[in-house]
Amino acid sequence: MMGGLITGSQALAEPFKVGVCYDLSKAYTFASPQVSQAAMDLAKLVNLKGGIGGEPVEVIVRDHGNEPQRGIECYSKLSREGVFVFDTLSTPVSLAILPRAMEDGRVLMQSLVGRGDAVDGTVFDWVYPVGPTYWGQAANDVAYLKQLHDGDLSDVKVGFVYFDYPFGQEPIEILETLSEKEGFDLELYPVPLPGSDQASVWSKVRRDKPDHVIVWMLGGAHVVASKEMQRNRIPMDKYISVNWLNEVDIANIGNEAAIGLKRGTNVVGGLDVPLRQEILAELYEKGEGSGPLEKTEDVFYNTGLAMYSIVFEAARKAVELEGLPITPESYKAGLETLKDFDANGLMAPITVTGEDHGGGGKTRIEMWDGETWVPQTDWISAYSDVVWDVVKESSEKYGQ
Amino acid sequence: MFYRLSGVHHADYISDSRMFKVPADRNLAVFFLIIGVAAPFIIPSLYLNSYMLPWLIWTAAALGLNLVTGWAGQLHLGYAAVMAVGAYSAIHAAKFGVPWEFALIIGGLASSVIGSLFAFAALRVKGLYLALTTLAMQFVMDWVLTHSPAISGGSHASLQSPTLALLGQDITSDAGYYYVAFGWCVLVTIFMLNLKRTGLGRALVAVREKDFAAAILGVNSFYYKILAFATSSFIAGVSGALLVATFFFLAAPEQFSVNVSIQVLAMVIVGGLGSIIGSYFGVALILLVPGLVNGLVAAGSEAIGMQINVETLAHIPNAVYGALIVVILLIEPLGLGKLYGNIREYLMVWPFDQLRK
Amino acid sequence: MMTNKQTANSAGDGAILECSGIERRFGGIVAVTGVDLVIQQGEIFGLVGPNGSGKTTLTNAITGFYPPNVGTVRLAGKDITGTAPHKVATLGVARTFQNLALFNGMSVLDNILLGRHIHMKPGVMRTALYWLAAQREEIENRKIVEEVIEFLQLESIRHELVDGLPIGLKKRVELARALVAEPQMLILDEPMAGMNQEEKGYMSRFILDARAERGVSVLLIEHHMDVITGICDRMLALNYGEMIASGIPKEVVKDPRVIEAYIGGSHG
Amino acid sequence: MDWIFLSELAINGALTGLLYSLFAIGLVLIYKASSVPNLAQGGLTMLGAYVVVALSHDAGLPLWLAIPLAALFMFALGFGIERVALRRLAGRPVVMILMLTLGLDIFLRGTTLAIWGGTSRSMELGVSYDPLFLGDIFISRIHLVGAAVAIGLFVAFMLFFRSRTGIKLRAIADDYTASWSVGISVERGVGLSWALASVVAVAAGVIWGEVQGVDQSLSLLLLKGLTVAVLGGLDSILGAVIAGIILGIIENVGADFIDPLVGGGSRELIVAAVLILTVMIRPHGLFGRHDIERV
Amino acid sequence: MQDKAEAQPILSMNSVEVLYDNVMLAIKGVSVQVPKGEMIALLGSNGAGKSTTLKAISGLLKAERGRISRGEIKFEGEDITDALAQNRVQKGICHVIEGRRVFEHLSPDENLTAAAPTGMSRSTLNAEKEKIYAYFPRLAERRNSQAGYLSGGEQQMLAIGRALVTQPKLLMLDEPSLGLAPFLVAEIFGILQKINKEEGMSVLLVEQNALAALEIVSEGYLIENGRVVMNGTAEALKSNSDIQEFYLGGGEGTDFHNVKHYSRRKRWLS
Ligand SMILES: Nc1ncnc2c1ncn2[C@@H]1O[C@H](COP(=O)(O)OP(=O)(O)OP(=O)(O)O)[C@@H](O)[C@H]1O
Ligand SMILES: Nc1ncnc2c1ncn2[C@@H]1O[C@H](COP(=O)(O)OP(=O)(O)OP(=O)(O)O)[C@@H](O)[C@H]1O
Ligand SMILES: CC(C)C[C@H](N)C(=O)O
Ligand SMILES: [Mg+2]
Ligand SMILES: [Mg+2]
Repeated sequence: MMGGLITGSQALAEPFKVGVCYDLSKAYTFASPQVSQAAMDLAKLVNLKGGIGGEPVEVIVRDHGNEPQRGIECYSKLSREGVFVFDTLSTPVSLAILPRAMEDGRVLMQSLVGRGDAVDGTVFDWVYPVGPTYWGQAANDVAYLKQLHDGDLSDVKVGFVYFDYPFGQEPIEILETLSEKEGFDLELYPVPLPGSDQASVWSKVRRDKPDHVIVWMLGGAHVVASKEMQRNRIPMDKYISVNWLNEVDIANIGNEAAIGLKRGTNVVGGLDVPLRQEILAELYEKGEGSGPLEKTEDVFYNTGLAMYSIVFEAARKAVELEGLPITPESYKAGLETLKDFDANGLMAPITVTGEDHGGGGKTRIEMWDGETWVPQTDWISAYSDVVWDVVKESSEKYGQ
Repeated sequence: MFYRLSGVHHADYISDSRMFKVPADRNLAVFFLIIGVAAPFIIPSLYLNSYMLPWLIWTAAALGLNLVTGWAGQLHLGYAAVMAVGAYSAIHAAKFGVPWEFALIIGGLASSVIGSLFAFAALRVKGLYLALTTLAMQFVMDWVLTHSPAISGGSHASLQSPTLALLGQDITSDAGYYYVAFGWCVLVTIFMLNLKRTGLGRALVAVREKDFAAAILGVNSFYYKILAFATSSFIAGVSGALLVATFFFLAAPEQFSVNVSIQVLAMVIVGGLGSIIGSYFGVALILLVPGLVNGLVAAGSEAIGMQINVETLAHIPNAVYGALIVVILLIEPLGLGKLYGNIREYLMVWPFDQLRK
Repeated sequence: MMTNKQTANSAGDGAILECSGIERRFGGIVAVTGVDLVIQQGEIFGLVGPNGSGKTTLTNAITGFYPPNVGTVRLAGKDITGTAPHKVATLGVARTFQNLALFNGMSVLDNILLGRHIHMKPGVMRTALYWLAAQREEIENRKIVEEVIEFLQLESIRHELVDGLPIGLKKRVELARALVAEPQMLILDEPMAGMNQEEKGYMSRFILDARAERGVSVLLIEHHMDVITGICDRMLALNYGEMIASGIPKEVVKDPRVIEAYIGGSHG
Repeated sequence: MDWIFLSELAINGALTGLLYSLFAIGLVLIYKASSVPNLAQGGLTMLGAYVVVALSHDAGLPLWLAIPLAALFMFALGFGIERVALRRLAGRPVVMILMLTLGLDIFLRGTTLAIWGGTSRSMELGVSYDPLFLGDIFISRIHLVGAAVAIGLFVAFMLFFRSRTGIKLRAIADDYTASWSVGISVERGVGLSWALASVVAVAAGVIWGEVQGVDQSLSLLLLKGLTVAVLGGLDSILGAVIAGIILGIIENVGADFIDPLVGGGSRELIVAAVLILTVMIRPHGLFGRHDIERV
Repeated sequence: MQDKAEAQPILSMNSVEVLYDNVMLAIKGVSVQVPKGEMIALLGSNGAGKSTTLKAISGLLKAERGRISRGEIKFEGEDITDALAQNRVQKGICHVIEGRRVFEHLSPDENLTAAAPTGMSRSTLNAEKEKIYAYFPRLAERRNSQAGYLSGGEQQMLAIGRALVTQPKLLMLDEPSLGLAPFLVAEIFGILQKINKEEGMSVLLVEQNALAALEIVSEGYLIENGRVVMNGTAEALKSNSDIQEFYLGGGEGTDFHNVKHYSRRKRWLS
């Protein structure tokens, strides 16, 4: 509390703060360091350029070890210090904070995590899962398959390999609905956590011969999967991953071995994204980066840039709309005026409205060609009617 | 000087079996009770709600586990699962329209029933074998939770808790939540204090130490083991339900996962098996230290202006936390409760400690 | 004080414990076989035999730890063969153990109070509502316990942990714990092992007084033959699980089979 | 019924199971030598793997050198752990030591990750991932290698426990004080068992590191390893091996039957059920020693 | 007595004080000398501190959170007050602890192997074992069964045998007769005497069975309340009237029916 009273001109400028309560020590460390590093870098960049409305921004990074309890602790502590925008990068923690954020009127960003039905802004007024939900992402994968098979999926067999807990189970409902609608066969292959033993799963996949496998796993489990696929001689190009697959995984699978592998994503992968280049030039070349350089060579870094571009852009809009200081309400308003925002070509353009807090849920499918990711589709958001049916059905139950 | 034994005589058996035989202990207990009641007026709501409240509820829960592990001597690694049973049953009951008073009891009873199943394992196996069996049961519960949307609340596996209401009063304020937690913790504590001086407590310890010797005294170890599990599970169930109703506001499987089971056991052991005051300390340590160390390390690295990699920064508190558990056990294997006891004993003779044998 | 003669008379009241044809095996080992034994009300009955001859096994068969494979056990005329130990206790049998079975983590007082377990009704509700439901019972039982504490001269160590006590005192505490249960039948498995002459004397005194004042019957296992001959009314000798002699102690110890199997030639 | 497929599941299950045994042997070693449950084996395994990667990948040593060096380091660490931590708790109730090793596990994990970070790394043993055919059955080479290592360790430790040192370790597990009284150095014995278990951790870390990558999920092997060890009987090396095989087969084949019935992954359920049932029927696992209790 | 004092005693313990848990003073300045090749007995009532004395000599106190807070212990002239237990065994002190704690899950044969010093060759070990089996033929019969299931007497023999494998120069036994049948007591004492004679091994014996003990030892100490209160040759002790009353009893002559209800004060208690 005393720490807030810094001397000089800064004392006047109460910075716009974002609470970055992440799992930096447990299961999600395959992604959280990159994302948080991106957040810190971006904040520095924004400050270099004069901040927002002339005031600096600050990201406060804390570890919650993926424990709801500690997540709440982080949230309460920071919100007392005046933070009203939070992100958790963890479904369990996001769920734990959600009731409080709703109650206290704090903005809970939850890109790529948390409950998918929170895109329904009419129910979850303080929750912003900007970016794709897992439901939308799965639907887009199906749309891609449909495009691949010239609009007819009736003879196609799709396997769904997933972590057998809520994160992996989530898309099942949508996939089942779409399998009925489009007439493809759906086979489910649950993988028990932590995914280090997948031998029987892939033996089964080999025997069932699906045309494609959609995979909802994280980190090292992709590598295990790829090895099992090699053993079973299942070609890599059948593999369509959820967005949580990165360059580290590719390296561990082997650049060559990974050729043909696909993933759905809401950000542009690769090193030559303009925003990243700018950060490299402004920060890393001057030794001002917030972490090791190699962490920026990772799609999750781009993911982080995308998430926080949105966070800061909304703040900018808020200042435009209602001036300083930014309040939770003005920030909310700022968020809801985002329109076709793509952070300078970094990600799928998003448009957030009072009803749709998801921003449209666009993703695209990319393929690894041995060196880089090659887009296979445009930014799409398919079957949005089906997805919204599920969303509405689920969000209606909230608050009862 | 504050603790005095001389001059304290118990002239009759009632006074000799008081909860706190040393007046200073009694005064201390009263003092903390008063602080507890006054807390909402003197403690900022942040601390009240994100530290005091979970601390009290977890203490109640830990005392329940202490009953089965500390008193009855059964290693239990599935305690969080039992808490989950209580939480989910109570919430479903409350959602169904059952008044919260009864919903909590339903939660407790449901936990009792499931918890007693754990006891059947305890009748056959001991020690680490039992620990692993209870762990397996925890896995079964986890599995059931993550695979039955009807119980766990849809595809997100999150179940919202209806607003807590007790005695016809909606409870929504921070102070309200706190008092509920405080009340429950005091109740459980009193129960445990009474346990120390009644036949039930003695019978449980007897079963723990030598079941054959207990048997020849007429103690049915079968019955008492089940009773221990049932009672502790009841406490677990209500604590789990209260945790959700006053703290999480929604129930999710991660709140009751294996890690949590291990954590509660750690609270009990670090606090001291069979020690009531120890459980208070143990919970405080296990629950609050990671966050504290986290903050300290963050503040420290900011203060010295060093740019430490966020990742390294996040892992250091874990290392410290692990080391702390190790160090405490090395200093006093009987846990923080014993450590406190040593200090108390020291004070009891201070400043006349030279006179000891 | 009762004299020897009176005891013998009171022994006529009828059998308190009757074992007939007891056999107990462990895997291939026959630990006890064909043992018949009758203990009269108020009698002190000695049981001797070399190590591993089945003395402890026999008491375990009686108290239900290792129910006999063959044979019956009757307590005051009632068949209790194979009854679980905790039920046997409620029927009025108390015992001590050869290797001590005290609860080390508890005070002497709590250990002895546990002996009153069968006379109390501990429960969860009673514990929760201590002041309403349990206090009176606790106090009442405490009084009985204090009598025995006084009887066995344990006042000064009442609140001490059992753990640090010397063996002799531990054995006394265990005896106290057995006595407070107010049993009809008391089984003592080597209560005087590791005691010197003086302490043996005290222990014998306590056993005799317990019989005199409380009317218990005693089954006493001992390797100290002077104690057996000194205080037992009758005795039985086992070898390899079988009875080799029984009767009045002074006569049994002269039995050549007992001397050969148990006492040894140079007994002095 | 597709017998070929079933056999493939069974064989691969058995091989995976042996990899769990590889881990479990570390637990059994310590339990057999000091009656102490070691919950830090997960942390040790993870550390072992990281050290190998640090030596080979970061420091550029060849694997054949990096692995023995890492084993040496871990061997010393095992002794160190006894020296610093376990010695003080010798003879205390099991729960306390249980907690101590758990704290140790948290500490080891925290330290390892603070040094090397959480990013998954690869082991690069160079074992090919082309399938190996046994008729129509596809077998994984690395699993075969791991299974061979497990069997090798099994044989080595079976012989070890018959040797004089091995007998001394078993004596220590029975009674610390009696061991001291005849001049057995309990400290050195317990230290040795930790040192050996730490070396086993390197073996497990290398093989599992190759199978799943080197990251913190290596420490999660603890739960499976404990299950295998308990199932086999905590102090039986043979038990650990057999239980590994049995569990591997049951979870692979069983899941194939039961998954469709329950509409979801049932492996954990099967494992839990097998464990509960076995222990209920045989309270000391399949081959564990029985307590000698004489009233 | 006098010539013995001139020869250096194999063990000499001077004014040793032992604290348990840093508070409980169990022995208060005990001094004991064991002359080389002699058998010495320590007598005393329950809790007097006999076992503590032995543990102080063998270094087993630490297992029970006890420590020597004063005094010194010399073995063959060398100060061993702070030596580790295993080093003392190497030097030649072996302690057969109270309660026949054999390694239950090992066979008798493995029990003997476990006690073998690290450097002992296989053939020496086998020879030692055969010697022990010759002393205790019963053990030989059961050499491969589980030690935990041996009878009490057999376990006691095993415990002594196990100590002999360490080839001690000083053997200390803590109540070897506890719970043993009379003829076994005689047998074990006979063997002890034989070993003492044949191998010249010094023996320090703690016994409650004073009658039997004083028959075979040359000298005895009486410990009460943590202090040595009497010391003398076996004959001298046997003829002391207090010892007769409190330790020897009249054999079968004691009339337990006439034991008094109050305790007579022992004269040597301060
Ligand atoms: N639980 C058991 N399992 C296997 N064998 C047993 C068991 N209990 C006793 N025995 C065996 O039964 C026989 C009789 O033993 P018991 O303990 O009854 O002898 P005892 O007469 O009491 O001897 P002691 O005087 O040494 O106490 C012995 O051979 C013993 O090894
Ligand atoms: N581990 C311990 N902790 C605390 N006090 C102890 C411990 N061991 C022994 N004592 C105490 O030290 C004193 C001496 O005990 P010790 O065992 O040496 O007696 P002893 O002469 O061998 O008696 P006994 O005939 O019962 O074996 C006793 O008062 C006992 O209570
Ligand atoms: C960081 C991510 C892997 C988060 C994950 N999708 C979750 O459900 O929490
Ligand atoms: Mg016996
Ligand atoms: Mg002793």
